[in-house]
Amino acid sequence: MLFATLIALLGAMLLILARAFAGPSVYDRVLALNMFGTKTVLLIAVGGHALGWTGYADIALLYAMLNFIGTIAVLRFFEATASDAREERT
Amino acid sequence: MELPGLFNYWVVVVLMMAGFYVVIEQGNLVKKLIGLGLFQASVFIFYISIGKVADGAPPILGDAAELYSNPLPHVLILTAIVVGVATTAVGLSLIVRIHEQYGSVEEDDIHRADVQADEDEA
Amino acid sequence: MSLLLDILSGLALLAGSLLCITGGIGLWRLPGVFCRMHAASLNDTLGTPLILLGLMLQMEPSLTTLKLVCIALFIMMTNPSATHALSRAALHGGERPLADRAAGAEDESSKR
Amino acid sequence: MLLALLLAVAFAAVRMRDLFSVVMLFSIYSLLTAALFMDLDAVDVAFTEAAVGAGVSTILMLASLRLVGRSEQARRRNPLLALSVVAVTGAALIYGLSDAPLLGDPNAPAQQHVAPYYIQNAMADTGVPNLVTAVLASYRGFDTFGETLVVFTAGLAVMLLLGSGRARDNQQYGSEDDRNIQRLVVRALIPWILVFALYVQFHGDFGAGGGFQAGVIFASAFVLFDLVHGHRVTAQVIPAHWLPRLGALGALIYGGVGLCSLFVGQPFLDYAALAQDPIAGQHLGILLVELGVGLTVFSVITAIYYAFSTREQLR
Repeated sequence: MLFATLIALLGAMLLILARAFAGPSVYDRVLALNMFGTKTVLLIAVGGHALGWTGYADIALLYAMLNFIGTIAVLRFFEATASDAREERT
Repeated sequence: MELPGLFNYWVVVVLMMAGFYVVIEQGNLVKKLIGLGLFQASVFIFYISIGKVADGAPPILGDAAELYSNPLPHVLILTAIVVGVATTAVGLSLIVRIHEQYGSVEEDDIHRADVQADEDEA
Repeated sequence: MSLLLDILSGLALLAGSLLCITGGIGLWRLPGVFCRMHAASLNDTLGTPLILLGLMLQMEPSLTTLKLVCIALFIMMTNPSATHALSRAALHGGERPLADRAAGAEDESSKR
Repeated sequence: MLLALLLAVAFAAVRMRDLFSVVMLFSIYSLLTAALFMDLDAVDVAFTEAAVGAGVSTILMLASLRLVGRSEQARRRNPLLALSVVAVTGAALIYGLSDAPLLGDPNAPAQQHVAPYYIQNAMADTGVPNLVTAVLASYRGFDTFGETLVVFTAGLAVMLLLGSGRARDNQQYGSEDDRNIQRLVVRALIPWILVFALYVQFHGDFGAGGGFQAGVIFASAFVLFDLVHGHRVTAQVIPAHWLPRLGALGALIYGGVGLCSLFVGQPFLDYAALAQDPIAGQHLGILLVELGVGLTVFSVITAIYYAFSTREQLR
């Protein structure tokens, strides 16, 4: 069961990466980044449990936090850049 | 999944060359720094691969494990990552200043502006 | 008792992985940013805690279990708000939902 | 599998022109690297890479993209020369690596030198089960001191180049409405992030973690606060002019611990001199040194972030 979950996660990661490469808009890429982070958290948790790593939960927790910070930062700076560009145009 | 034992190193070389290519070929300074980051990360992976011992446990002493991976590369890379981000920040701030001075972060534009300035002086 | 736990955790893991993979497929196949956001965020928000729940049921209660609970809570809080912020930003940035797109083509000019 | 994904991400990042997307791919790349480090048993390194690569370096790059613009010009130069240089170098490296020991070989030369000594004696010498922390703070303490100073110097350099950040509001974008939900969530989260950072700081002797990682996590909590509340509020919590002082304090704690042992007639940074019992001394020394590292890293990262985020864009 754990390995089936791992395979499902890796498959989802592949699809997300494809979206991140193809993503027509920046928002698609941000979304892919956010989702990829969540999948990495899960991958570390499940893989860590299946392979008996020590201390994997700390790292997964850290990822969950930083992923959120990263997404918010991307959006904030993207908005800033976009509205700067808009001001320039007017 | 058993891969040939040198596979890790090959990937490291390819990644390193990808970073190297960006550094020497692309004109945008920010992109160059990202290439440097790719290069740096490949070196990190190389070190950690060296330190790996098959069937070894992470180097945190416990009762369960007999064999541990080599802690020394881990220490070196741990500090290198943090120093790496600090130096990247210095590089980025230099780029920001260059942008303020020249109005561009493209190598060609900067070069052209320099040549222009030299000619003006002469 | 342990059989029951095994079955429960297997079910949770199965449901979680199904949600994850559908989320991935949805992210790849659906048209339009907002549809994709919908697929990604809903599936993630339920799938992640389910998988973590499955893991928790399999292990002895310990500090690690507590951390997994924290991760699950964290993701349940951050994921929707991140997606909310993202969709707001997309709306500000000029992306239109698909349903609006046909009707919104002409009033786009009047809005700005 | 992870390596193949890594390769794909790297190539896509090389090819893309929109720098925003490149930065995002770089972030994904570093997530993958960290997962790979986990697989190679390097828990502490994965921790650091996660904290630095996924969080701080992405944020810094985005902040500087705000200042320099996000588009990249296409170049007309023929890439053949660069490609051939790269190909030749790569071929030479692969040829050189053909003699390298296989991955995971326990008899490789790198495994024979000092590592067995550390693994055998670290517990008896320092009483710290996490070997990485023991080597980092005790055996190679001098090295780490140097690296802490490098980080501090880099922070000072950024502040000199960009100014240390005046109290200016950098958050006039977006509507109030969507900010409120974020504020609520962030208010609920930040205490836990700080608690987690402290846990990482002081649990580093026993599990993965330590001063470097804790400093980065602490800093990212403040970055998050700044992102949703604006710089003016954050500067009330921790004013910009404190940061260099805090960083210097951290470096001084580290150096001071070294000097203490010097005063009682032991070599620089020999923690055994700090207490009657050498192991207790080692423990105390490692704790203090990690605290110094954590303070320095925290203040430097926060100061760098302030410097980037408050810089005005020049038109």
